[in-house]
Amino acid sequence: MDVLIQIVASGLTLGAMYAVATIGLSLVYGSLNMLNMAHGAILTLGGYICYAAIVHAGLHPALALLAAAFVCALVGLMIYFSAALPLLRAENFETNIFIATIGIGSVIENLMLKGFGPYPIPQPLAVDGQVVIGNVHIPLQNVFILGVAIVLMVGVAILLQRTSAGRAIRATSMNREAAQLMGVRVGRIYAQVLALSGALAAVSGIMISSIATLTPVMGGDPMLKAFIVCVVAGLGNVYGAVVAAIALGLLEAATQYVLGVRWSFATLLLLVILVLIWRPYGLFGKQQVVRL
Amino acid sequence: MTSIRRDILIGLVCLALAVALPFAMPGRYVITQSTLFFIWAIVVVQWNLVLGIGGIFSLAQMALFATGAYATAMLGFYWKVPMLAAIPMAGVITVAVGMLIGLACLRLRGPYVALLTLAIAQVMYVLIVNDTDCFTTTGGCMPLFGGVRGIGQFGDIGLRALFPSKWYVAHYYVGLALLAVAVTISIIVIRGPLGLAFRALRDNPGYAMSRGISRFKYQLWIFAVSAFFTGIAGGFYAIHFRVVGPTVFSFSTLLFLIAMIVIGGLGSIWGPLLGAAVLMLADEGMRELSDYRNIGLGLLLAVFVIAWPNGLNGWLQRSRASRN
Amino acid sequence: MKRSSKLTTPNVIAGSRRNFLIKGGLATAATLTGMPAMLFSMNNEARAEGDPIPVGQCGPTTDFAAPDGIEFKNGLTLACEEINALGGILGRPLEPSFEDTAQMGDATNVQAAQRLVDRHGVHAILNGYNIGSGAAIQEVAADNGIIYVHYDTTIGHNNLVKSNPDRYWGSFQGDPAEYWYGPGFLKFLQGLEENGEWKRKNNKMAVILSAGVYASNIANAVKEQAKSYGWDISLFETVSVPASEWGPTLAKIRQDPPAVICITHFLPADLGQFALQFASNPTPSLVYMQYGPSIPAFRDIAKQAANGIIYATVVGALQDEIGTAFEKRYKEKFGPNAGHNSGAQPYDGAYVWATAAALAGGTGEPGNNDQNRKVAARMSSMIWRGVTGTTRFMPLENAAYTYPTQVNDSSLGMPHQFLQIQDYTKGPGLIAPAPYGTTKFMMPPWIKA
Amino acid sequence: MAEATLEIVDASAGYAGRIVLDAIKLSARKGELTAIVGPNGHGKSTLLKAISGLVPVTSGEIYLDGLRIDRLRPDQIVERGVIQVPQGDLLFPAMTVHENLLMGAYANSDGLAERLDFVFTLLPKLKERRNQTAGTLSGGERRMCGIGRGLMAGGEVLMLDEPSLGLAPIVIEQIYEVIFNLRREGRTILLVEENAERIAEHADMIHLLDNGRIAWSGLGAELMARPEIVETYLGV
Repeated sequence: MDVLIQIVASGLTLGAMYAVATIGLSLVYGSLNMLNMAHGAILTLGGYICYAAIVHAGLHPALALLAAAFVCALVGLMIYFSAALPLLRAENFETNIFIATIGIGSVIENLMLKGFGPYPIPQPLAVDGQVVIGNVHIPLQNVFILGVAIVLMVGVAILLQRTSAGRAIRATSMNREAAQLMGVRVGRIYAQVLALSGALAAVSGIMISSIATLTPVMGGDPMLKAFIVCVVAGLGNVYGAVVAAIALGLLEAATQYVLGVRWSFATLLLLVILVLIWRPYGLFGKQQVVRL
Repeated sequence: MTSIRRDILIGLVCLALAVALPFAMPGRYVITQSTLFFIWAIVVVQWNLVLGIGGIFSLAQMALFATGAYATAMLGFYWKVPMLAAIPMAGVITVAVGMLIGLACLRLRGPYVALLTLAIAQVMYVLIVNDTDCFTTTGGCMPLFGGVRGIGQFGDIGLRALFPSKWYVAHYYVGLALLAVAVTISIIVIRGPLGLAFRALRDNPGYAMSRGISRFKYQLWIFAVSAFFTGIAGGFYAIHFRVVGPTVFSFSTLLFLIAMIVIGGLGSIWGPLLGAAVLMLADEGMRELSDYRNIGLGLLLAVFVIAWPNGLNGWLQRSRASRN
Repeated sequence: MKRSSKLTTPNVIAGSRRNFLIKGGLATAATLTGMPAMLFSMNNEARAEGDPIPVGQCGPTTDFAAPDGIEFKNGLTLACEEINALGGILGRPLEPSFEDTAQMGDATNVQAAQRLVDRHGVHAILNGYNIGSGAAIQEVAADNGIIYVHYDTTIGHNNLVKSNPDRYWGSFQGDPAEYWYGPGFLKFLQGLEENGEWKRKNNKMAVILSAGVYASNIANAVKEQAKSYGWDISLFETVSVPASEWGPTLAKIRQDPPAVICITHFLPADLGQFALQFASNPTPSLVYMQYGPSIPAFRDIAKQAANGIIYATVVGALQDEIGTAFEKRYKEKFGPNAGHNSGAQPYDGAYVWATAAALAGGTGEPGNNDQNRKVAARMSSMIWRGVTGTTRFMPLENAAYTYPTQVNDSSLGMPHQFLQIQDYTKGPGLIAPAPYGTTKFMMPPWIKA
Repeated sequence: MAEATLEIVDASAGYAGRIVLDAIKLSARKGELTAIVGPNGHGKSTLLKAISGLVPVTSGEIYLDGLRIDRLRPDQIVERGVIQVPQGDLLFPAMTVHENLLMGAYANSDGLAERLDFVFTLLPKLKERRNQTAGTLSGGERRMCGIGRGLMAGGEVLMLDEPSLGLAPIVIEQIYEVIFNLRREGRTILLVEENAERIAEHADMIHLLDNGRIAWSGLGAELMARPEIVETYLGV
């Protein structure tokens, strides 16, 4: 029983970490058909900004979180104006933006290496304490992350479903030209989406670093997992992504216990391959890449 | 001048320059780096066939390269196959793997292909790296695929023994010859019926289908053709470095190579070669920046793509067209 | 040579060399009473003003091992500055160049090393570690007839050199192979039991490793010899990197609590998380971790959970006169958080090589096998007491002896140090082996007597 | 005759170096139904896209109530009340009918409730289907939804791009009934249609577009009286 509780707890923690990393990525893909390879670096940057704001600037953790979200939103905007906007006018947007964001991600990552050094740093924004279920001790931090993932998901869902701006984002993702004919200023929507995904990345970076600690390269793994989640869910499907993230987290924890840790990642990847071959547009995807 | 004649002319000029290089600049560093350039150029020229001509966003090319390298090394290590036989055998094995990957990708489009092929490459990597059980214990614990340490001591093509102090020059010419063949194949594919079929499929899929041009058949063909030389290049890489490790799957190498194609110009004949040359020179030049090297490289990558979204080749063609 | 890093005069040496002798201060006294005095006297009043000698280092200055890679670079930089202040090698100053090996695959390592030779014509490559087979850069050294000193800490080196000593004469492993961590650890446990400092509750030992030559070789060495020390391996689990969520692994441990948990995975951030997650519901087990706890960041992350954790290193700066003086100089130059233990590796390696080269009458450029063979011969015959203890190379294997597992005389082998974090706000205590130990073993707070 | 609402003066437009429209001159007058007819591929849709700002106007001008609009962004043009119902059914397939209609009012949400009522009265089918995903509607329903969405914008000028394309005859009749009703209510409508016969008698003005040029203009009723033109250009 304890083992089961432990696996579920670990699975939910992993799933929550993947989910927070995925939301921003999925949103950007959904609305711009853009695989943002700088997502991992932005996420890490968010973690570092939060750390610096608390430790060096002495800000309250809540303010630090806002500061990180703000800075990363700016980075998102910068990516829009410097890369996405010029590339949207040319052919081969999908491949070009893929390469361009790889370059941008590498710049951000190496600037962090210069600025914050290579040593792992603990994330000061963390919740102390634990809850005990059976004989299993679950750090409150993990529960906190799961909560944040759910809040973010619900927040993004409300934004997308219930607000006019959110509808415009969805409309743009479904049909750019038709959205323009409704009077949607597509450029502004793209800028908003990239800014929003930057802010989401910052929050997820803070959450992930509170468990995995801050290093300049820490974003790579969550980004890879986020891609996997996106594929399983269907690219650009935000709800599907959260559900898939948590399911994959649970699967990973179970594989780690049953088969051994070293097989867990390979199992995830094999699952992705099977899903893609069996359901080419993801478990929750439709024939066309239709989001939400 | 017809385009095919122009291609032959450019090819011969480049070849002549490359043949002369070891005489003009005999420094070892230039030679060994050029050999590496040949190896990567073979890969990008073949990758370009899938990516640029086939329009399939496949990231499996490095996995195919690794397949060739591992097959060569393992044939030599476990079965003592002479390297001159092992490398072509590795090419054939790579073709088989390439066609399997092609089959898996058939129903997918765009970024899903990218993610599927990446997942396949990652599975291969993870399975090799996480294998810590000893398969044999000759020369220490050795997992089946060599684990993290990789496979070494599997043999040589004999050029080191033949030219003890100048073996690297010999390898240079081997690499050059392989590249020349690979480029010839790529010209034949692009200008020939396979290229035509893909152009038809891209420009007017309905019409192409009605004329009996089946995506299925051509997609498999292009995977097979590009896999063969990529596998051979992998084998040569193994020989050249004497060791094959899981770093051939490294994501950064993969990104570096795909950047070559995109920067050079997707789908063109000379673009990927040009891109490979530009990026390898940039990579070399950025070493002068030491700590700022990766920042410089990243900036360069982004700036190139944003400034010339059709690749250097597209840009050159356009500027020539506007002059005429 | 724009790429070679600019060396500054180290602050231990003010102005001329004469000043250095007279008012060198505390650090200088330590430096000059030790082996560096020998190099200094051989240089015989020469000033390091001749043609520079290019030396190189390829190490992971970016990517996941960057914390160590940057310290390796610092270590060699400091060594070169000091050696140059002592007159270089017979009057020729050292000029280091660095190449990044990032993720340290064999191919990358070989290319980086080859580039050092081809571009900079280095006479020696003085590395920290590069994860990989640990048996690839030796080929470059052999092909080019130069000296290669590294701290890869792998049995692969010993096997390679043994297989063809006539080819690999120039390659030296400055520390003992990782293999010795295995028997050394078991011997350490035996010592604790014999001294009555700790008693096993059962015979079970859990071994947790990660993919990689280093971690898996150590784990396999422990597994191989465990029986003869009366241990049963109850869990042998390979984790994949990064490992931030330890729940499933801890569940297995808690289901069947072992007396000892031996973790040979070594990334400090992951180990910090293990400590935290273990501490929330500990089993009465002694916890040993490989390497990671030596990085200060480990203590920052694990906080109280770090107290009681044991780790070991076969190569680390000692907490003695020479070691602490080095630590002081190092931190003055590179900041209070700099990891002098990693920097100590190429630092000692550089001194061993430079001294041997001076004894041999100078270094050789690539291709000058004759001169470099002389240097190698001197290195093989030297017993060098540096900041990490004694460096003495095993004949035909060109790797350092380890004390006490391999030799029982502390002056003839590099100490296999066992350290324990007893108060996470301070540095660790060296608890074994004698005579280097500075603190006594403390029962971890989670084990009730 | 009422004053011109939308006026196109010698406008040329096209995509990257290829001119599709060549010096087009026409106007749509307030409260009238202006039709543009002509064979497929001769620039009818491009004309509407150029008016909406989706295709750049390379020379010439476009005016709305005397104010120049051809240099504006698509969203600014919509804001000024020039609304296009695009060809086919460029609905937002994963949104409900209701959400699609709300998107129609994105640029101008004043009096949303009344407009929604108006659309539901005009197109009662949409009310039934309001919570259904647009992607699951039938062809005719989708077209209705597209028109309803255009009406939600409450614009000055409604431009419809081949609203009958690909529909069954009976559905086409329903659609045109709606459009002609709108005309009777006094809306300004610019309609693109391939089949001239279908609309000739209802249109106030007809322009025949051939190869990117206006080949003939006249009153709606006139066209059918000129069989030689119908034969030459429309191949009926």
